[in-house]
Amino acid sequence: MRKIKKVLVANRGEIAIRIMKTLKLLGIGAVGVYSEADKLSKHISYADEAYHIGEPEALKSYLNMERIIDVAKKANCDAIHPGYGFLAENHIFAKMVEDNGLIWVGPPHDCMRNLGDKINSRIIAQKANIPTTPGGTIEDLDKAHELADKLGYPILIKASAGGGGKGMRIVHDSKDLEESIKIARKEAQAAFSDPTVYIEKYIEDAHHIEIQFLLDKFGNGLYFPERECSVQRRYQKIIEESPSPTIDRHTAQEIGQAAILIAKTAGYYSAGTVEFIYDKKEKKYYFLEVNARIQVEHPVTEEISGVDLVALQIDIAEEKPLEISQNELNLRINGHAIESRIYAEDPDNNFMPSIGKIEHYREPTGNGIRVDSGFFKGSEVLIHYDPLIAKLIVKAPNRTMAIRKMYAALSDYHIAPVKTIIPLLKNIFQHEKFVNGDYNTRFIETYAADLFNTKKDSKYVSEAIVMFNYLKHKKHQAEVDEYSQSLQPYWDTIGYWRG
Amino acid sequence: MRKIKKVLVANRGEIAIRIMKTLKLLGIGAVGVYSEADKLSKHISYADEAYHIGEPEALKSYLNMERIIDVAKKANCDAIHPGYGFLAENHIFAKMVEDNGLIWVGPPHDCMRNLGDKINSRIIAQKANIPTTPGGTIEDLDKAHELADKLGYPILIKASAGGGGKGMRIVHDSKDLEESIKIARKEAQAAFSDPTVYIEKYIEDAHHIEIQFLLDKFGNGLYFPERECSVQRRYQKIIEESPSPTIDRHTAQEIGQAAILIAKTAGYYSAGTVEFIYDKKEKKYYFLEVNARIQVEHPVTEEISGVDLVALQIDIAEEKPLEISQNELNLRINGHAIESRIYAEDPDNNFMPSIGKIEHYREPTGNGIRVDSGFFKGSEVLIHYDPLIAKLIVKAPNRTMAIRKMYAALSDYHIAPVKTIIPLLKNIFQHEKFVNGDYNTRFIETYAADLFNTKKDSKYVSEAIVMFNYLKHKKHQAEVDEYSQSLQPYWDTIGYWRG
Amino acid sequence: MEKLQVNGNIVEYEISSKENEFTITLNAEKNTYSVFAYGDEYLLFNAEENKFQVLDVYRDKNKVFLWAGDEELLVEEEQEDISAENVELSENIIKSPMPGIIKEIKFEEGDMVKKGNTIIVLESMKVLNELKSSIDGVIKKIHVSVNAQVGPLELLVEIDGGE
Amino acid sequence: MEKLQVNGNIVEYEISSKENEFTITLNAEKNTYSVFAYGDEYLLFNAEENKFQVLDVYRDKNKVFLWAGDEELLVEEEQEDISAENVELSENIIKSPMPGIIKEIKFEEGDMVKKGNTIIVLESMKVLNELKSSIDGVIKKIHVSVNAQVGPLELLVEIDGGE
Repeated sequence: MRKIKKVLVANRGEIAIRIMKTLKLLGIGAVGVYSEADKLSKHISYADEAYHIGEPEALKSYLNMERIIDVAKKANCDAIHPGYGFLAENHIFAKMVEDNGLIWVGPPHDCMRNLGDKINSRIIAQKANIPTTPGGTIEDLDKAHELADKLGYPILIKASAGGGGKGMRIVHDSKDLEESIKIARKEAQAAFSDPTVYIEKYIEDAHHIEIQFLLDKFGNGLYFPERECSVQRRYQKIIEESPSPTIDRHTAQEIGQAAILIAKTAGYYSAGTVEFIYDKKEKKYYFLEVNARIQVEHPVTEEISGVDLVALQIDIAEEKPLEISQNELNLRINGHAIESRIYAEDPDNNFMPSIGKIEHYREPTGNGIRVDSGFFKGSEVLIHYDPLIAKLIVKAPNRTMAIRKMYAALSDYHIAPVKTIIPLLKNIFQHEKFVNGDYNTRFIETYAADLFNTKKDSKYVSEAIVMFNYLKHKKHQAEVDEYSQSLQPYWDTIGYWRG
Repeated sequence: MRKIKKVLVANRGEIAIRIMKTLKLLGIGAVGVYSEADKLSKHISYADEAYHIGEPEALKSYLNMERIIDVAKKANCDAIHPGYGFLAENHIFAKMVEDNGLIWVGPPHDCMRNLGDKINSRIIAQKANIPTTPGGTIEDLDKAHELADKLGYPILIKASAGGGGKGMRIVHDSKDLEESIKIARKEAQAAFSDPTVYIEKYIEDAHHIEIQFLLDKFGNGLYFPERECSVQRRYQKIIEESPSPTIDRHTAQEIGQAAILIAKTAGYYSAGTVEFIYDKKEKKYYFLEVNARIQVEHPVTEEISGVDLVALQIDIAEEKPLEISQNELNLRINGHAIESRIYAEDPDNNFMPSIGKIEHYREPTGNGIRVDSGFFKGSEVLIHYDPLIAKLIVKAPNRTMAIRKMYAALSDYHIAPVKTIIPLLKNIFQHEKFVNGDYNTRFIETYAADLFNTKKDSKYVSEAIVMFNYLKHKKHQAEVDEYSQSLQPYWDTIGYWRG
Repeated sequence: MEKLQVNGNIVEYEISSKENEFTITLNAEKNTYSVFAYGDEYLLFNAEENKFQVLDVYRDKNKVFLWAGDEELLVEEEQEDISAENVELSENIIKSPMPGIIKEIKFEEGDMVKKGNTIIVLESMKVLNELKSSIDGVIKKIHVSVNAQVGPLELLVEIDGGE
Repeated sequence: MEKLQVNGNIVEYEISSKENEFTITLNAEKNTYSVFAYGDEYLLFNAEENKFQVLDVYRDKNKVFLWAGDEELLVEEEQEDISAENVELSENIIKSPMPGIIKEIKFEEGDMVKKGNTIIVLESMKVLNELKSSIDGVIKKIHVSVNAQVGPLELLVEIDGGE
């Protein structure tokens, strides 16, 4: 065992805040970093100390490995927590951290290297006798055509170093294969500095099911109830829920045990997630990849289990053993949790990112409503980073109540003038298919007609017009008031202001 | 089984809101009521419909039984939920509700009558072989002196119809006995329309331990882990936590089973709480009273168990059986929860209520932080009602983390210019004795010197002065800006405002 | 009659007010609302029907965003619809659909292109977006170079349709 | 030197400013802070020490309430201490310590009372409060009657101490 006293959080936005909050609860010092563009961003106020690390461009700040390690040493940190994104799955950085005598709050770097390569991680899963999706590597274009033909179109091209849909392409026709591989390679290069891509069978009734797990350094493992993350746009999740409405408890247990097996085979410790594709028609699951980091959607698991995953990451990094058994964990699970990702994107305009200043910002509050946010009134949605404003998580005794709570909470989430996907999310939580738990990864495209551009008649037209006129009046009145007030400036009677 | 479709919530403030929120999650209509003074109070916006029921004085509005039942019938409600306080434990009202063909969301009225009388409830507990505190009724002054002398001073005088410290007096000397009985009788009459008081032994190292329980109409019962509510001022709780740091798990189970036994003996159904006094020195517990209602501090139990107690009250009122077993409940309990009551009182001035308008109001937010509040910016703390602004509840994996989370949340709770007990609460959560779980019902008086009027040197004097000067400057600047803006009123160019 | 756009639809109404009381006639229906400050929001009370509605608002110049119940509404002063004249233009030009960085320009000025050809690859928030030609034609002018950072709706490429 | 009261203590300081930058000298220590809007709060950045502090504020006339870290501060323009002259008076009168309703008046004008005698029972928020005499004396004047509603710090009873 070793004691961590001060942690540098090498991230920004909601995840930096979420990590720092737990550090405070543990009595551990939190050191923040920020780019030039983040000088006034929300996360720095949660740090005990914060350091400027470079230009807005991520490469020159949040991806600047040397600079971050320098800051960690200068600030006398004994550990680095990478959050998700940026350097979180960079095994070179993880090694560099340890070579500099700092603790890496995450899995072993060699394990990260092996799992980070998707092709390699498939081999690890196969070694553990866990099924992987049919597919293979791309040696040359002819072989790629051969493999794609054998699997049958549509097929998927995926980045070997990838994640989050970056570098992923769906190909419907062999004539598009070459161009798609090219684009995917470029995207992969841009996002992960590694152009390797591979081909996978595309499953029609596919469900994205994933298992959060924990492994300590003594071989004790815990798997949590599955999260279903099938509601996606641009191959990126926007809604996650746990438990899944798709699979039964027996399958959940089977997949959970498979996850632990894969992680152990890979020599993993810390928190991680194994992603699976579940073919509902065939009732089969396939290993997809391991996310060797804390995930965006980890709060869903926290809400139904009562654990603090970041605190447990710290425990494991401090070489403490896990304290509860799988059976104890299973029995304490209760209720249903859902997460909505609040992206600054215009859902009615092909999810075009909506850049700019948030002038009006009001978060929902209440029992069982959790908002993990990196923004407040006056924050700028910046071009340089992910347009995730916040994660809205609800917990309720059952799925029906959770969906209603989510719908009410989304209605109470007021953001302007930046556009967000809240209107789309509200439509989803009112959609019969979603409410019935009958959705797969193609949900959004299948029901696009119901979900987008659905302007209903308003119930509040009179009220809205009255309010518009009232505000006009008030504005006018305020000017009159301010004017008369300025004639007798109570506050400034002493008038000693020096410019 | 019967289905409830629309509920009148016969209450105001945070508890009315909390109940209405659950009704919405259950798809049940919520009808609100409000007094003249509450026309613009927060709770009405959570109702689907709201009705004016009379003058500010509670007797003419929230205690106006006929009026409330009239509204319920007019609005086509099929049930009434009383919350806590006001009519919640009024068995006459409960009967009137049922006589009018409405469902009472609470225990049977005859059971309420029996338990509402504290003297009678002691007899019920004794019948169930549960120990009660030594003491007895007051037949005449001589007998009272005799009994008090036998028990030994100090003794307690308590209202038989009472609760919440009203009508309760501690008597240290026999010369004060007569006057104290007189005062207590008056207070009891004022608060409960019943002047009956009785005498109880005063326990020195006393802990207030209580058990939340549920009983359905089929005899199925559940008890929850104990709440410790020993931190009190004026005999009223200000902090509650669960589990208690005072008793061990074996005792908790014993007291839990005792609670169920008493409730069953009384013929109870719905949610309720059995209060006990735990004598730490003697390791003995004594039955105190049954609270035949939902309690202020019920969220503490919800947070560690994941249940929604109001939803379960509705289930029971709908004649559904409880769905989980005691064993399942025991195994799902996890973590630690604490509640702080945010009263509008000046702790440094003998808890004088602080009446007036809340001009600045900022609630803490975050994972595991729950604020059940009846107020917002612009709300008035009114003389007519309880000065409870809100309840701040935190949940964390363990007690240490929960205390730290509470301290941070209290620091983030900003209310002005109305005074609150937040400064006192912060001192408590930093007090070594509280942090070590070493406190009893006399905690606040014992450590008054540490807890009150403790002005520490500020770390932020420079920053505060800079801010003061900045605001002065800004005010001045705003006036100049508004003035120049009023010369070119962009918004009002059309100028068609009609007064 | 006065006019406003509510959620893009033009609404005609009559309104009069006295202090905080507003009487509005809309679709031949007359309602009176009292407006009160309510926390950071507003409460509109319709005494006649004993109905109230809480509204959160944000005013951005001559637009007002409102949130009421489960709805978000946009109220604007009536505006000329200027989109019509842009329709034709959009055929011949490629604008940036969002801010980003030009990662690749696949043609040069003078090159012939077909409808559907990818002309520009724009990276925004780490995703590569292919901007395609919507007509057959010849590249007339390229206004950007590789690695240039562009704002939203910036003119990137002009294509001569040959008409 | 300028003066302010911070948490009741008088503080002397010097300050100068340029745009949003403030230089303050306090106890011979000089610090420069830049002030930024930060959500609904403010952020003060001390570039020299690379330290920042978030402050929430509320201004009530010439008082400012501030919240910084785990502290709540009150900054006021320096005021004359007027409490001294009230001390003596308070001996001879009973004021309502809080708003409430007079439930009982135990004496009449002209009655002799002893220090510690309960004179008035005031009900506030359902709790009965006994207001006692702090001197021996004679009830000079009773300003209220039973069931009267009184505000905070209203004069209820005058007692003649006999000096």
